[in-house]
Amino acid sequence: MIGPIPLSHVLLASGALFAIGVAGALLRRNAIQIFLSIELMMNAANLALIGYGAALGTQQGQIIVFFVIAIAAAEASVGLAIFVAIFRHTETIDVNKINLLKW
Amino acid sequence: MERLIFDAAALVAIVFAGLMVAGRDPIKSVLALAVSFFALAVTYVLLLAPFIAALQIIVYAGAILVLFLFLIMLLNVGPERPDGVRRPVQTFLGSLSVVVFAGLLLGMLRASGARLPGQPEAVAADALPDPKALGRLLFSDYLLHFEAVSVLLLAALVGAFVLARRENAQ
Amino acid sequence: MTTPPLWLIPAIPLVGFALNGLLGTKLGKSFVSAVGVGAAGLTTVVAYARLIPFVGGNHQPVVEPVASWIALAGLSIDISFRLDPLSALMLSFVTFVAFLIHVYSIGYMHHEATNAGYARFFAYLNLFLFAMLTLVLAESFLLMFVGWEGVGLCSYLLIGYYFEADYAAAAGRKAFVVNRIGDFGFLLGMFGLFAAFGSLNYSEVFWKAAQDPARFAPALGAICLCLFVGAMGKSAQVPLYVWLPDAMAGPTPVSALIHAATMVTAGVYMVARCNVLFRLAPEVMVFVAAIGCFTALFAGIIAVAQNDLKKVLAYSTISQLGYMFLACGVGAFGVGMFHVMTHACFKACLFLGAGSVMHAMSGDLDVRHMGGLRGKLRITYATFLVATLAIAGIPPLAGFFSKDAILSAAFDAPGAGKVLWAVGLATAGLTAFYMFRVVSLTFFGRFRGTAEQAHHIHESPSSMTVPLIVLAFLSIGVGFVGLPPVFGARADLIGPFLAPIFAPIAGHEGAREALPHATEWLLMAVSVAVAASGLMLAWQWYVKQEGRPAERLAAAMPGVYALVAEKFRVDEDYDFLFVRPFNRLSHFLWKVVDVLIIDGILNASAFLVELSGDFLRFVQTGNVRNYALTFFLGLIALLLFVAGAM
Amino acid sequence: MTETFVSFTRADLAAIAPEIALVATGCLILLLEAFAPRLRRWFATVALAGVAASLWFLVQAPGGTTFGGRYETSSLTVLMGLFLGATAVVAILVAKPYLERTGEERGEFYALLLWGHTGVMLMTRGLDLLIVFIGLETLSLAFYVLAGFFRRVSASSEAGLKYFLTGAFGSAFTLYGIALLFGASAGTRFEDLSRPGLADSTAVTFGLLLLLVGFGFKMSLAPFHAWAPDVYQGMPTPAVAYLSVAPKGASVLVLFRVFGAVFEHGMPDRFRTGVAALAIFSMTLGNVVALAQRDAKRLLAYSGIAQMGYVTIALAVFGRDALAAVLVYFFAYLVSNAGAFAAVSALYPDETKPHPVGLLAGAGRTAPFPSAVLALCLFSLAGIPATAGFIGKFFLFKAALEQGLYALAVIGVLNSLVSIGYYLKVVYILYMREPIEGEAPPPLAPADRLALALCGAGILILGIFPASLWAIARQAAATLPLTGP
Repeated sequence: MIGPIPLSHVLLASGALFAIGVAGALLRRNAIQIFLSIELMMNAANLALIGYGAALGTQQGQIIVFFVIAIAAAEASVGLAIFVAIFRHTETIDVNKINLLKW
Repeated sequence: MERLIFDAAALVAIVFAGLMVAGRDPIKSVLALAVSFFALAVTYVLLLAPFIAALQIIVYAGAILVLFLFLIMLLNVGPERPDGVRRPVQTFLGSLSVVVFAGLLLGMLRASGARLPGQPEAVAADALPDPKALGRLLFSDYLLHFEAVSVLLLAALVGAFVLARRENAQ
Repeated sequence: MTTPPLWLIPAIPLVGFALNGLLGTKLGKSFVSAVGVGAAGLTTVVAYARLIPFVGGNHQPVVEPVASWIALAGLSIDISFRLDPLSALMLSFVTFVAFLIHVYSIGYMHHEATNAGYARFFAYLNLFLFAMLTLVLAESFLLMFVGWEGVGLCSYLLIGYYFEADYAAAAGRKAFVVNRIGDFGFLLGMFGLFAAFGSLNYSEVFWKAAQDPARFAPALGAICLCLFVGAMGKSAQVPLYVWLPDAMAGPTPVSALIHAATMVTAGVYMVARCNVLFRLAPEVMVFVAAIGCFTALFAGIIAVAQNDLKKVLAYSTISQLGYMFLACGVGAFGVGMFHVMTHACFKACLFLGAGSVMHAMSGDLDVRHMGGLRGKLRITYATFLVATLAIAGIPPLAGFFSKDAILSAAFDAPGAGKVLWAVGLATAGLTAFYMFRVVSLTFFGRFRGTAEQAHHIHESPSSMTVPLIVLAFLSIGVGFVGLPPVFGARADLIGPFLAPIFAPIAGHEGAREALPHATEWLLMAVSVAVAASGLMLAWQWYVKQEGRPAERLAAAMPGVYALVAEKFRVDEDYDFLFVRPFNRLSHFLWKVVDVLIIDGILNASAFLVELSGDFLRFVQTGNVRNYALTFFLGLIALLLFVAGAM
Repeated sequence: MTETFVSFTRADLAAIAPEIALVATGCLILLLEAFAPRLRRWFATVALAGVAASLWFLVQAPGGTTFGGRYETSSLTVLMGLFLGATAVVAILVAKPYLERTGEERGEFYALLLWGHTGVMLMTRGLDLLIVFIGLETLSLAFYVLAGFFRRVSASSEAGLKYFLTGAFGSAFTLYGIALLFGASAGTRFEDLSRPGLADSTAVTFGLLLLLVGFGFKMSLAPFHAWAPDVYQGMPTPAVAYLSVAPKGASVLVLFRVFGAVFEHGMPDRFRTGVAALAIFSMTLGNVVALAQRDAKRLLAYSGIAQMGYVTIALAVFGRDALAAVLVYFFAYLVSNAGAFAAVSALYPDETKPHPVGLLAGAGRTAPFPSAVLALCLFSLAGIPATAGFIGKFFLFKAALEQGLYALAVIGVLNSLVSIGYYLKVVYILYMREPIEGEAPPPLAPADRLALALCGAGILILGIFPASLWAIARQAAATLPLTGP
């Protein structure tokens, strides 16, 4: 329990968000939406970390999340640059159409 | 009361996450995700992490998602249109596996959340929402991480520059 | 004179390989020949400098460690070389025959267009010699395996040396698949040995096995079977023999050296080396004998239907290797090794002779296009004839003694020994028959090739004929080291020399009673008679099938032939009753069993692997979502398996 | 409040001096690129000097842990650091002529390579899940960019996109695994994980599997491998030479550390079976698909997938000797695989096009030295005796045999025998085909020659005198508290 909030609620919410993120990453075709889904997965992990940290009575969970946010920002900047670079070649970011490299 | 707010916020986060995934229009997706992130920030406050909640709003919702919006506008990406090629295997296996995975994950989390193996002896001062303590922790135990992440940010910065600058920049 | 260290023997050809490989292209053919042949010659000299005192001395095994290769708490493997009677025997002819074949190659490869190709050929030949000598001199199974893989690699490289890509690629693939099966057996056997004995050094493994046969015997059945599968692959036994006829795509000196005289006998050598283990696994011995016996007959029958000179010799090699395993299988390891040695001499001579014929015929190897070459290729003819007489088992040539020893060992063996003997005898007749068939077709009669070929026919240069002559003399003389016991108790030199290697295991088996002299004489007479009749039958039939009038034949052939023709006149009925069905059987075995079934299975398995590779390749769709999905499915499978059960 | 709460000691500084050297060298090259672009041809030398300095600091650093038990300097990390540094050296040597040929010689390439290398160093030396994760992400971000470095080439951009999307997907799983382990152990250090009862918890098992999958992705272990062939094909070859070797070694070490911390009393059978199944699947799939490959870099990618299958055998064996075998294996893999990519880089004239194996026809004559080294590397990868690859496999299979995992060893051997097929196919094309007209390999640059010579010599030296490396590896492996021999 974290105050009146049961940990299992936190974790279930986190798990649901993670699963939704996976679903988006697997089912969307647009690279941006896939990446948004991956961001959602990382946020789900953040929620779990904060929930655990609070339940365990340590701030380490928050510290981890702090770093994860920094990493996510960095990842986003590189990702967006990659999207721009590929868009210059293919005029699309639909991953179904980006399959020059195969077999 | 707090429990109720938490559940409501979590529900909002989940629903809007679902909308983000379900929508074909990337702009709507970004907006839905922004709502979801706001709701998550609310849960962070309730979980004694106001500092992270602020970061969540400023960095995630504020900076990253706006960047996404900007990019979508820049590249003029429209909604996903059916491309005429059906991919039943990917869709079917993808959905099925997500359902199985969600079942496994939620089952495990429910069981483990009920009995946390950790020990709440250290709960005292450390657990309070105290950014100062957080800062201390950051520069003592997590000093190396802090330094390491600076390398990561540097690499990302240079990398983004390498990839996105104009071709004739040389 | 100080004795040179053993490691020098494989090291010299390795240096030759390095020199030719690195510098050969730049420095021209004479440099390449000097280095290649020089390395082979020098290593022969060094080998004999060790062998002569060893043979003259007390034959105590010598183990010379060179370096520690892998040293672990529970296992230490040294690079060390071993000289004992068995490796001495192999060493004596491997080095010498290899040297002769190197010399021969100078003339044979003279037409090679580029320096690079010429250098590559000699570099590979030296590399092969290095690997073969490592295999022979190794003191541990692991080092032997180094040589084992090395000779296989060189064989693969040399098979594909110059034929056009498709054929050589197919031959290479077949050789590859078959040898993988064999190597897998060998490796499994080695695992088993390591698990059972905790060591891979010969001395330790054999000593432990001989000390406590009861403890190790149960495991040895499986281990020996695995090892023998390895030997079957390398020594081309049914059903793993199919690669050898195709290996004839390589240059002829390679066929002589690798695919007749040395590498293919490595399996026999390995079985003989492990005789302690094999004797503790009697059921595997039976299997060895059966496979050897069957292979001898099977390949002999196929050889009859071949028209390609080198193919005949290839099937003949398989058949003779079967003989050697037959000998090992009945426990006569020494006799098997004796045949390895004599076979190396006469088969190398035959192959080199075939190369000389091929040289003269502008690359044509079809015996139907030859005929009457004896006049133009005098030396080739004479040496080929001597080697043929030797392989046919005509006394007193080398093949006679070793083959006779095998047959009497089989006759003497308990159980189905008489059956093995009978099959062996039939094969001996068959051998004489098909060998004289090719001799008649090649060297006798009228020339059947094109005018251009006829114009071109010439005897080969002396670098090719001298090795032929030397090998022919060896084919005559080398048998005398193993005279049968009827010539006196001390007539047999090789048996007592090898005896320490094959010493009986205490409390395991008793010494066998020697055959009475009268029986031995009888057996000898029977085998000579069978060989002689095979030989004469061949002349007769291949005269008839050429359809030439008898008078012209009689005129063309020497007096011996007329005599033979009168004595063995067979009429059309006999031809109908025996010859045609036999030819059909031969064709059946070749076309259906060999080409269709065994090749088919091997090619199909190779094909299936490639097909599944192709199929899986197409799973790699290039679509990144599919990649994420495979990733995710893998994760779920793991979660379900590992965590799902909790 | 004037007291400082930053805890940073001299020991800490000495411990991270190797990383500082790398980062600083990267920054220096970047500054030179911006302000003195005419010095470009010295960038590779500067980068090599940076790696050398980093190795020097690494060897000099006093042993023990720093940063509150979160960072390790030991014989294990030094040995790993040497392995990583050597990989970086080969990559830089290959990169110089490669970038010159393609007209893309820019300082950012070296800077990103060095920073990525820093990330891998963090992975091997961190005793904390978060440090490892940051290291992993640093590596990933740098190499996402390197994959797409040739912006003019569409294949390169595509490789960047694919690597990025799959990589971020994999990282999210790793992160969730870390979250679960944090929840169970209340900390991020590995030592927090070795708490009694942790191994029996479902959440911990779940977390460990997520980590296994995440690092398996970096190792390109099937079925988490699918990115590798595409990315290797599109990525600049020198970057592949690094990516296909160093992060894999670091990932295996991390898995050994994490599993070693949790499974104090040996790995549970079911877990072991799962890992073994991954090993078998990866080596079989890698080898079978490699048989059907026509592009040299894709072929090497599948070969790498198979090789990681062999390495995973050691993870299933899970003991001190297994770790030592892995260390030896990775040194062998470094010289063989990085050498093979170096040769590929030196043998193909046009980097912007695919690398069909058929184009190597007759290269044995037109470019004898790179061809000979490539052949040697392939023999080594195939595990032909007397090469480094044989030694690596030998110790792996031996470790498996000693733990009674006979089936794994036998399947491994069978696989390595099958693999000779496609390795020899390349050798065959190199030496047995006529050269193609007008497709001569580029002239051999001195840096390429050096890289190839180093790898070739390494293969032979390791293959013939493996004893001392094995002794060092065993000693290094002893620093991990692993159960079993």
